[in-house]
Amino acid sequence: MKIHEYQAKEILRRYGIPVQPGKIATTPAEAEAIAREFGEPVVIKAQVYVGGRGKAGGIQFGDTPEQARDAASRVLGMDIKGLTVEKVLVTPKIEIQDEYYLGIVLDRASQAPVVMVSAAGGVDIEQVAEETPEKIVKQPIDVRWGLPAYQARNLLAQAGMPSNVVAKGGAILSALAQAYTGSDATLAEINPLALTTDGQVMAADGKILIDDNALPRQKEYASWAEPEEANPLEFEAKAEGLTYVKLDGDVGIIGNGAGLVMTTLDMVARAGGKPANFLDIGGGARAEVMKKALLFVARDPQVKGIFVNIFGGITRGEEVAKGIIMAQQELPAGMPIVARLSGTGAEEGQALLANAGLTWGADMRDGAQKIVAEITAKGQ
Amino acid sequence: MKIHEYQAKEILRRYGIPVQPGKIATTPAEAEAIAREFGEPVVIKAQVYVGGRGKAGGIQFGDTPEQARDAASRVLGMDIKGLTVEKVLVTPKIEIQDEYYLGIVLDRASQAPVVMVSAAGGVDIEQVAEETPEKIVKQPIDVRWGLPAYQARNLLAQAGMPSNVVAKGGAILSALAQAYTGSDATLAEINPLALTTDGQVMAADGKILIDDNALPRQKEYASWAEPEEANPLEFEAKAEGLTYVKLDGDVGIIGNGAGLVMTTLDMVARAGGKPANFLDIGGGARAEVMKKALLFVARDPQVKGIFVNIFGGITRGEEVAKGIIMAQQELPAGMPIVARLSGTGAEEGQALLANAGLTWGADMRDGAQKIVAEITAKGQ
Amino acid sequence: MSILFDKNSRVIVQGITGSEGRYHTPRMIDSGTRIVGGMTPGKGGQDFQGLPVFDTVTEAKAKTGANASCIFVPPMGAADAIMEAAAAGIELVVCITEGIPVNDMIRVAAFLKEHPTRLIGPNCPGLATPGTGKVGIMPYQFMREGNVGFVSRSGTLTYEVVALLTEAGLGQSSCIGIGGDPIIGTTFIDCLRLFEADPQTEVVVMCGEIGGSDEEDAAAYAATMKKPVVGFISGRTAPPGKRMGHAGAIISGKTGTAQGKVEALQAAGVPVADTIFEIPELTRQALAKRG
Amino acid sequence: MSILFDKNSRVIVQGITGSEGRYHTPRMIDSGTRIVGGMTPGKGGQDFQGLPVFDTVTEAKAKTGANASCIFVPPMGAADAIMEAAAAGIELVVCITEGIPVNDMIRVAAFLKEHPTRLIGPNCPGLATPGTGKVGIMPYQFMREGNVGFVSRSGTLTYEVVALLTEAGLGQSSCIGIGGDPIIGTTFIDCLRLFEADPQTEVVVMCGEIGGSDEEDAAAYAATMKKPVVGFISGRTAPPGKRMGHAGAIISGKTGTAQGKVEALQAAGVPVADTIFEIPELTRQALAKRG
Repeated sequence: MKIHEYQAKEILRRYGIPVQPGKIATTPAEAEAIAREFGEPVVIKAQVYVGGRGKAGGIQFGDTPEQARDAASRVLGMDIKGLTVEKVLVTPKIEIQDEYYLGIVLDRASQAPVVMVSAAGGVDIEQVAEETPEKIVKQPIDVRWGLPAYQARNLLAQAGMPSNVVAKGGAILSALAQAYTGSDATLAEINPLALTTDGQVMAADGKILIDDNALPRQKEYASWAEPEEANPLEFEAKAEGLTYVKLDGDVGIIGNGAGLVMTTLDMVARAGGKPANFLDIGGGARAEVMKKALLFVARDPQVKGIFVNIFGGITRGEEVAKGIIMAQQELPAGMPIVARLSGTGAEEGQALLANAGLTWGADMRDGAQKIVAEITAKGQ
Repeated sequence: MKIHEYQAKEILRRYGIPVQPGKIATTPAEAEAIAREFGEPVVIKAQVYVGGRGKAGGIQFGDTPEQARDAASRVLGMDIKGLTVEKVLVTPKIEIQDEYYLGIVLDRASQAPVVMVSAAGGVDIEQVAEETPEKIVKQPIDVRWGLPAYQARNLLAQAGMPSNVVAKGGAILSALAQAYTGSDATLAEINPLALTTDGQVMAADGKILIDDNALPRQKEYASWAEPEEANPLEFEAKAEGLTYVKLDGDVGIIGNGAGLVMTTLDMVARAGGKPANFLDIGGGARAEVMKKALLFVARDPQVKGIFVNIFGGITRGEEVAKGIIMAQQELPAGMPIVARLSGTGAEEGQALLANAGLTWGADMRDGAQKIVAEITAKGQ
Repeated sequence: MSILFDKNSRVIVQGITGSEGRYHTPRMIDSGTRIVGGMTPGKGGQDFQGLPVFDTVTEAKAKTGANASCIFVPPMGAADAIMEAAAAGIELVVCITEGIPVNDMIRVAAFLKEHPTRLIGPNCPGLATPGTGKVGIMPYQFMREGNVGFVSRSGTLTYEVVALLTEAGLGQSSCIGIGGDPIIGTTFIDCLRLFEADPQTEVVVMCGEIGGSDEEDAAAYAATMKKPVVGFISGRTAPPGKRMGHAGAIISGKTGTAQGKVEALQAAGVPVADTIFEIPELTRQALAKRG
Repeated sequence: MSILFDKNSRVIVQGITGSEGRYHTPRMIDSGTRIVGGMTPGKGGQDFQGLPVFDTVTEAKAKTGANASCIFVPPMGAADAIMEAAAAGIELVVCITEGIPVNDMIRVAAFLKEHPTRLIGPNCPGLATPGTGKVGIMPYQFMREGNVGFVSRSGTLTYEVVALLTEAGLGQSSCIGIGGDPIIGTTFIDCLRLFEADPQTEVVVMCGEIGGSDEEDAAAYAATMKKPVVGFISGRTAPPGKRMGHAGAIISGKTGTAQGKVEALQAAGVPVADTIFEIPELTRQALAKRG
């Protein structure tokens, strides 16, 4: 789950990491009032679920409350990579002398969170990783011990940070590791970790991703979830227990099991079609779920037809067929649907579909070819 | 640091352990109001820093608010092992079907917290430990892993608890281990863990001791510290950075280092005296600290003379001597003081004492004999 | 012979009284698996369809001689269940549960470094040895005993491919679904090693997918194997996975794409099927070449 | 010879720029100890009286070849400092710091099971090898080189007894203050083993005190030693320690009393001094008996 910078900073603050105070504004007037309250020059930072906002102009400065209002009016409503900025973080400006990078991310290979630090922090960290990987120091965390402060200091020293930053940043990095585990993060980043001209070390920006699987026990953070403007369907699908990813094509795809759905996408592409989405109904889905999934996929205006590909194990073919027949009443008239059922309950399901006059595929390839053909025929 | 039952229960509650709601009353009227608020039969429990309050009558029941007031008026002001009851916990009464014991305590031998559980809980658990030790299951916690729920369940099963208690109590014991570490406890006990007649499992009483050394990072719990009525001097001494334990005799004892002070007690006892206290001024104490320590010891009305025994390492003899001379002005007239200084600065210190007409001992034994003799002489 | 699971396996079901456990336990028994008991804390002393239910794995093992476990415990308790089985000395643990928090699995992974238990999964369909039985939720009816070792990251795709193999007359020695989570107990390379050592297995079919680098690691090992391996990678048309911030980009670099995995397998001499429908033919060819 | 600390020891001071570090470092140097540098995070690159100061122990070790460390870091950072030294491969760590939270020390104790480092303390005066130097805060001027191994739980009591031994002409091979905290790195029994193996040591004086069961454990070992041991227990007139609830009573049972410790030592054939003043005479007798 994504959260905003201001929320990530709130988590960092709870773990004792120095962060500038900050407040959220949704109007220029609010931004002005907040700037007046701080009584010092502020930064106005767009709060959107996407990187690269600085380069897009989503970070602006205001030395006076009036300038803060103007800056906020420029940033609010701005479009950043397809997302409209609806709120900004107003926070006192700091004088940065140097920028460092601290990150912790789940690493499959080491089966542990891996700490990454670099003295070359800031917006170009990925370029650093690509061009001069030796400037990034990496180390997996031994979860039995966490990341003791000494180990954090060792990493910063190894990355060549100055003594002051090693000492203060070590405590910050160790706390970041606690925040990572404590908030069930899969990513926790401070970039930049700022050394200010007056010798303070603080998190000038923060990014945290929270493990969706852990949301049941991270109730407060779970309540921070917001629909992503660019992907309202994905957000809704998650709430319904479906895994949905929007793609660019016109063939809606529904299947059970991520591997099977991915293979179905491949098969549709091979048959000359362009998948409109990825939708996994999971295991053991009942008719109601299948109906919901179909209506869901059809809400994408690009979708011209839907391929349902189910291999029955726990999921039963007749349930799937019933769901399709139920959905059909509510789907746009003439929307082609091809279903392919295999495994448990396949025969019963196929019989139901045949009775309802619905098309079904002999196998995954046959089904893929049929849906592509029906869509093509309809388009001509 | 000791805390009260209601505070221990507040900690347990924070870690998700089921505990009855409860409120503190300092007057019978308050107890009545709380009982009325709960609207059900309540228990009135004396909150004192001492065990055995049940047998002393410090736990009483009130089925109606009026009865609760009467019960509170019986308990408030009661003397339990020398302590006056100043507040009571008012909490809804539960119907207990069975009582179990869960405890976690620091164990020097295993260098770890040790979990102890028994199906024979309740007030007589120490007797169980003595007479039927096999009824108590013990296991050190591997701090790298904490106490996972499965391990907690294994212990309860091993102790012969019924299935329902194994399941619910396992979660409670695992949470208790988290509370132990999270609150920097040296002891965390639930006794009894109650199985109610309606099948709930909950902490009916709780006891937690917090590590004094950890108080700087346990700021909230540190703020819960209260003077112990029976030992106001010990409480004050701690606040002043001195380690003071009140004893029964009349010879005040001051030394540097716990081992040396203990040996000094032994030496005074051997010389025929009875130590009035244990006071360790720690290492490197300055004149001011020594003065404070002397005035402190003299506040005990039983004290008839004071023996100061210092071996100078970091502590310097002349500082000690200066402190004694400073204190002398403010001590009760004629209070005998014998000082014995050895090690760093001993000669300078002895010279200062001699100038001030104060007695000093050649060694620890000589000093002990001198103070006992002076007190005896004065008493005759 | 087979890998991981054979006639000597005595299996308990953790979470036997939950809805998944209740549904799948009889199906495992039907497949021939020797289920010796179940475990659900708080239900000790009850029985489930004649099987004894215990409060702890330790007790279940002591009373039944179990050496394997199948876990259907809900996600928030599943990591604890795995550790319980490992601490009790269960040799093979198959965890079906989907949705375990990844930090729990990180703890489990570290815990298993100190315990000799082999974990399959989590978030997997389990494993099956046709002719002997299954541990998990694979539809057993599509399997036939034979000499093809099968390993896959996904569930339903496994069933598809196994059904194709069976239809083509290619029986299986063992079928393993290793699971799709970021942290899993047994990886492709582990399974390849086991199949390489298994006398019954003569060829291995390995179905990977985008993400991670397990397929690349397995490819490097496959190049050294005596037995042939046939590969398939799903997700060629999937969108690039959502990146986890800068750190995700830095840690994963350019690994994890379908293209990269296919190339790694081909470079190791592993033929890679374009669609699942070519898998039986490639398998037959590999067997033919072998002798 | 000596135990733990000798002419080859190269010592760094962790917390060298703090008030304790500043005070005691010159005194260690005066005693002959080879202090090769110091470490304080945030002060790397500075120097302290000509000694280089580093940000990390790893760097200090790499640059100075240190194999021992003396820790004066304040209580809340001291456990981290011990783990840092151990992780950097420092062989001997002497932690003087008093007031470390006990749960921190429990972590350290578990950490040290995975590292070969020897820890002395915490909350101890350190150790000294007369003629070579000291690591810690013992007043070195009262020591003389000799054949008595000395080990004690307490600080100032150590100085008293060592001074008595020296006055009586009984020099010391090494003097160790193991510290009075509930969790310590090196116990009496560890020191007895080291003294038993040290060619220079001919008799061991051991000063225990009430609480815990280290003295009882050491007594059992002393009974098996070739070298004689002389004992002393302080706290005979101390009040019984405040019990830690029921659990404290259950775990400690009847151990930890002065009486129990004296009896355990005597049962092991260890003469126990009534007061510290008898220690030199008992030591002399033990040496005489020995040969």
